[in-house]
Amino acid sequence: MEMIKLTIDNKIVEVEKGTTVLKAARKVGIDIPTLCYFELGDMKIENKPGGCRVCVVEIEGRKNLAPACATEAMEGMVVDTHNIRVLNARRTVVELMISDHPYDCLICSKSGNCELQTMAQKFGIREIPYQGEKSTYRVDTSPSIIRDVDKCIMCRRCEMMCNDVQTVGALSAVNRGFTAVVAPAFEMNLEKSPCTYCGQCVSVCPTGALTEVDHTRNIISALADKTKTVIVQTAPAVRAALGEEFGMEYGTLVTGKMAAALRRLGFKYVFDTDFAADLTIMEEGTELLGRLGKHLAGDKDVKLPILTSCCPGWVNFFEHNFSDMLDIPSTAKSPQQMFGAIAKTYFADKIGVNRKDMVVVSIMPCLAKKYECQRDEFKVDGNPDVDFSLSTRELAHFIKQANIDFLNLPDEDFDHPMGESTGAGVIFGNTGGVIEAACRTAYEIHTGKKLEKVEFNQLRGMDGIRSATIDFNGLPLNIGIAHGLGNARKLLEDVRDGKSNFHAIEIMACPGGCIGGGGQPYHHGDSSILKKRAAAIYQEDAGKPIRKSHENPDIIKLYEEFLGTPCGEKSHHLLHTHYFDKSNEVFIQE
Amino acid sequence: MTKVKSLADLRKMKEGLESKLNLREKSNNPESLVQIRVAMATCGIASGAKTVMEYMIDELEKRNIEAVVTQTGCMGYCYAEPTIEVTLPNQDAVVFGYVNEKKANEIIEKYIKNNELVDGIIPVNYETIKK
Amino acid sequence: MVNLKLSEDKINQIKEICKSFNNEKGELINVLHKTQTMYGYLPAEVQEVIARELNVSTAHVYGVVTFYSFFTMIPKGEFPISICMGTACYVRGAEKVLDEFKRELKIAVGETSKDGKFSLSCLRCVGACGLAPVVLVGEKVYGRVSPDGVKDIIAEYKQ
Amino acid sequence: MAKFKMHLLVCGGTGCHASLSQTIGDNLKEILVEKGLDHEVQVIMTGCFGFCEKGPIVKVMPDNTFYTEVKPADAREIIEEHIIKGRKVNRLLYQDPENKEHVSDSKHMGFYKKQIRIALRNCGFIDPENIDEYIARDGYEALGKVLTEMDAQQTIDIIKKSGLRGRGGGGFPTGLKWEITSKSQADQKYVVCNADEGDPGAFMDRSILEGDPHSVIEAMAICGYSIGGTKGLVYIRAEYPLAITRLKIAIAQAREYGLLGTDILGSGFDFDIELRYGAGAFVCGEETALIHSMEGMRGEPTFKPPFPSVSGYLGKPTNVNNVETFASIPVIINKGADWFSSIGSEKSKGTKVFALAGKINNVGLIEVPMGITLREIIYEIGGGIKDGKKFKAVQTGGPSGGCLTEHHLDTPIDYDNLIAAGSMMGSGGMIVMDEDDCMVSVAKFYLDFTVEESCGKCTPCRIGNKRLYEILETITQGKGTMEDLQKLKNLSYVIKDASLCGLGQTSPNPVLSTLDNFWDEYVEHVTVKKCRSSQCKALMQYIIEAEQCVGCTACARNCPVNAISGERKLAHYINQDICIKCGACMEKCKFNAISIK
Repeated sequence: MEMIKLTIDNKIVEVEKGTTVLKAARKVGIDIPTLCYFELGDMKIENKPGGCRVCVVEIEGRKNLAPACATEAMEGMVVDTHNIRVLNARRTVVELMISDHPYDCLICSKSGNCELQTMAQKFGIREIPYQGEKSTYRVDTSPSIIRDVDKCIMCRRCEMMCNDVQTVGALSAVNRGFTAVVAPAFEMNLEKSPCTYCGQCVSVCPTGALTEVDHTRNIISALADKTKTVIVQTAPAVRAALGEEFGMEYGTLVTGKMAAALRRLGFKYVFDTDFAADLTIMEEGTELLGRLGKHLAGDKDVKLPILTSCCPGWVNFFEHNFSDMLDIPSTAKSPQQMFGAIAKTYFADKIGVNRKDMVVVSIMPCLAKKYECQRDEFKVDGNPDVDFSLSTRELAHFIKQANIDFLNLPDEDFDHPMGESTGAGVIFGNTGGVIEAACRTAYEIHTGKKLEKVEFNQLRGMDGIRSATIDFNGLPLNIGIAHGLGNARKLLEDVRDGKSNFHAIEIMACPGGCIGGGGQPYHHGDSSILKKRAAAIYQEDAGKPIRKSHENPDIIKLYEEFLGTPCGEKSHHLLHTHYFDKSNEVFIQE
Repeated sequence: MTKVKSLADLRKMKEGLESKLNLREKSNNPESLVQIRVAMATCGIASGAKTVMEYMIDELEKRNIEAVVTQTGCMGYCYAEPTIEVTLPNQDAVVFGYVNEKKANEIIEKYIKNNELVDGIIPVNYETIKK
Repeated sequence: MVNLKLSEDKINQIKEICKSFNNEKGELINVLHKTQTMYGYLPAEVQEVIARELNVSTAHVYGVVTFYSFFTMIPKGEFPISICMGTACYVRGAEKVLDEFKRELKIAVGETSKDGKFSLSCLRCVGACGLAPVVLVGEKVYGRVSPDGVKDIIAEYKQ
Repeated sequence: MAKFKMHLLVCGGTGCHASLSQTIGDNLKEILVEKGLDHEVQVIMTGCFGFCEKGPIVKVMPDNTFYTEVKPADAREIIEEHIIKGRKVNRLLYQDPENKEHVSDSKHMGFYKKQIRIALRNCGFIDPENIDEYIARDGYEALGKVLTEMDAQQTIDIIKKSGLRGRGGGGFPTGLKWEITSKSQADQKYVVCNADEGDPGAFMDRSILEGDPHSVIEAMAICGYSIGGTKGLVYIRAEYPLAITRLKIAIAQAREYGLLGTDILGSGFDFDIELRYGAGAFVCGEETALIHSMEGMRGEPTFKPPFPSVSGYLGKPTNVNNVETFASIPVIINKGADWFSSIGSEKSKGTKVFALAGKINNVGLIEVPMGITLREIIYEIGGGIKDGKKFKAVQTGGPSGGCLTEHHLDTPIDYDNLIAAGSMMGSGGMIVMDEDDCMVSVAKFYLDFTVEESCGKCTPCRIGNKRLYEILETITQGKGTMEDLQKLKNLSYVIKDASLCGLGQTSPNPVLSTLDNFWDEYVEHVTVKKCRSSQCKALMQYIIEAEQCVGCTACARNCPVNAISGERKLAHYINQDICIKCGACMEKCKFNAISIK
């Protein structure tokens, strides 16, 4: 690789040709503030429209200031990152942004995590010299996401995520000049757009323009209602990230403290979605083997590959974009919904509570789950299986609100019976985890042999699209994995074109899987955080005494006492679902 | 329409087309050319000015003389119609009266080609013509 | 297909337009031009169809439509009136002419009169600076328009 | 073929077209048929003559008579008097504004005297819809020469040596641009002609495309050969229907003759041209924005480098030049680099086309050698300021440029001098302003344009220009302070320094140059709340002169807001706090007692 030398703030820096000035500066510890720039290096995600102009620097011999994020470092370049000219421009740019931004920091849900706020603090901005017209847009509330576009600074990160990474195409820059803003077509409600609620726009938004719908208050009311039995389930990825909100090291597992905190918040039963994940494996694994067997036997009506269906963002995506292939995904419900269905039947019976008096809350790393639990097919007589879904971030706020000293909580266990889980359930939180968990079970059931090594390392990693062939005792099983909907689209288009030879594909809407979900603590573009969370998940798996779903004793008991056999009649009724053609669901303005 | 196949073709084509624009080309720079004005008011036309003009245009071209032939109004010498005014480069204009094709031929051959004066010059006050 | 409030005929016409540009994404602007020439404006339904045909998101089409001032989602009046706001026209009093039109028609720029007869818009230089200030009604050009002349121009089309 | 003895050239440029020149042409033809002269006299619709102020123009060849402000009804008189009887129609001749004499030959008009027509060489001379006429004027000779006698580098060298610089505004050396593109390696390269002329008040590109479309086509093919590209795209404003039609005809004719297509002139070189339409976005004049627009996207610029010469349309090396630049190319090839560089100033060679407009007698399109002074343009070509008013400023470069004043009248005009004077060449709009123009309002006018046309991608341009506009608005409302003037300056500098593209980087120029040159006027607006040109309505005061007022009460009765008080038969008084400055009182006063202060 060709190396070049340049001078930044009198320091000589040697970098590879093609490196930007920003990265060259960071290499020698010179911090250049950025706002629109966004990078998730390991996912090959980069946003550098060069639009905010906060990162401008002076380059000798150039007439104008140059954006460090988009300027390639050149041999012999002399860069000054903080002289008066640069600082004045930077400050003025931030002042201008704030001049078209509401001053409601005190009550903004992004307060403390807002990058514009940080910038204003950093520059010590105490007054705005340029006053004038402010943008006013109506606030758009969807089941999962709130758009408060007055706070949009046109960094275009959400647009990049929605289009380039996720290929959802719900958002685009619209209008121009002062009125330019990012919005769905016809500035209609997100709910009417092809939005999948994956929440990646929210997780990259530097300000409070895109945030989640907060359900904390509904839960407080439920908890205060003496007639209600409020139970909670927590998804695998939550435990690997919640600690971040309390200043803990990235990748710290807080499973025990989380259970303790939930109990102190007043939840009657603290359960684990991992239990439902194990249940999912039982159903989905059985379905896989069934379809595989029929397919191999030459039944042309049975299609392969089978697609995982536990990610609601992904379900929304294929309902919108691949409505011609609705028979391909597994019919198994997601763990959240399986949990709800079992909680409000099996468990409710067990403790003698009417389903109407039971409130099921889920803690999810995800925003699409908020929408999923409100879908009509997951309700019985209007009563949803899962009543409310909170994001990891909302839970952290809730804990802080309740004055719970999270750091000093003791570790506690989940309740039984729906708190028992295996390592297979935990790894659902990582990309590749669901399919790995399925392989652990399917292998043993299909071959009748015991797995010597439960880790399938060939299924792990952060590449957007991965594939592996697993030897099922002579049967080579081709497995595909995609995370990020853009990658999913590529795999699915191959399937549609008949170019795919996969037997099973795991898809997660969010880059990294659930650990990078739209409801997780903000990572501000630091992809090392995602890696640490992933490592924590695998660490929890490794530490579990039982690591295969079909060995979970409470799952075995559930089938014995209640469900019968996987994919049996009762399962079919409670644990499986069907999909809708949403390609028709396009809103036309009057 | 046939395609132009080479630069040589293009140039040949151009030669053929040039004449169509000659009229405009020349009149853009009349000072350097022979200028001939034919009086074409009612009296002139009645006495055959039009024929003379056509003759001049055709003959000058045949004889490869770069000239601009224009028409003008009555020059005031109605008694001597058809009249033409010839201006050679850098010379004063000369007006000839009673011009017919024969006379025109003489004017071209003698005056225009060799700057020899011929019969029939009308002594004039040029101011009146210039207007 | 989408449930559109468009006749089958219209949808087919739009499809034909897209097809004439090989359903190429890159031809979006040409497609929009041609469609707008046909319908006079680009309502949401039409944009939906175009998005589908060119295989781009509707948000993208809308983003493009709202970027270019030539495209409109509001039907123009029977006689669209445009006032040139080029510099030459401006210094020769185009603003006053515009004000007079606003007053006479009781509409703002970008609006269409209630009877659907007139709509008012501003144009960038039409290049007839010699005639400044310039007003266009449809394709007809009125040069050296004074505020006093505004009534007469409107009257021409009032019947 | 009929041999015509006379040609009637009728201007078909947009300005004249708007004044019914087509009807004039039709009438002329009809009457010629009626008189049986249609085989002797030919009527030709041409491109713009440039003298738009006096349009429509009809030129009679060969006697070089230049008729101005012709109306369709004048056709009969022109034919019956001039063509048949040989008497010029005096009333249609141009009248010299000074000695009031009728001038029939355009060469003797001040408007044309100082002009050198290179880019406009064929405009108003040939029929733009007839390729034969273009060929007769050495058309496609340059392409032929290049294809058969020269290699790419030799061609580039001629352009480099000629010193031709981009006529679209920036003034980047054209030959160098070609060279960079030619050196970029790729399987396909593109030649793009930027015809998205968007400066309000500039229309030179349109006139060239309307008057001489083949010159652009020929030049694009030459460029393609030089850079190694076989595809050309013209990005043209949809608002230019006439130019689009003519260009389409020209492309079809060139294809028919094999001057576009495969194996052009037997050289083995292929080249063809497609049209792409702009849709009303000024920023698309910026080359990266233009390219995105051609790709069917929002016309937002991207940061350079990479330059289009390296990565442009569809990611391929793309050479973007504007219309006027291209139109100059064939002549340079034919007449040589030395000939071209002998015209103009030291660093700016050749000629520049300007659209002269505003408060000037001769509005029109002019082509002058670089290095000519403003004085020559305004007073000799432009015939001075309209209505004998006092010259105040001339704005060049449109929304990216600035205002030049009396002090600059004798500055030779070229790229570098204009930038040094705080303006820029831009595409060539030149708007003359007189004492009645308020410079704060002029700056506001341009900022209004920029705010309207900003793409919104970068903060300084999106919000900064809006704030600049608002401050200017405050000042013209009479609510400005000295501090506002300081804010204007700081904000302008930051917008210039930190904006993403050329549009933003130059958008504060109208503010900065008026602040520099008309500081007093700004100060007057904010301190004594006075607009010396009486343009700022809020700063105007209607005053009743007590001596003249007879107390008829007409004003008070007509005031819509009851701002006027006074006893009958006694002098009246206007309460300035209530007055909305509608002017109704002044209109009604029969005694001229009311004036604007």
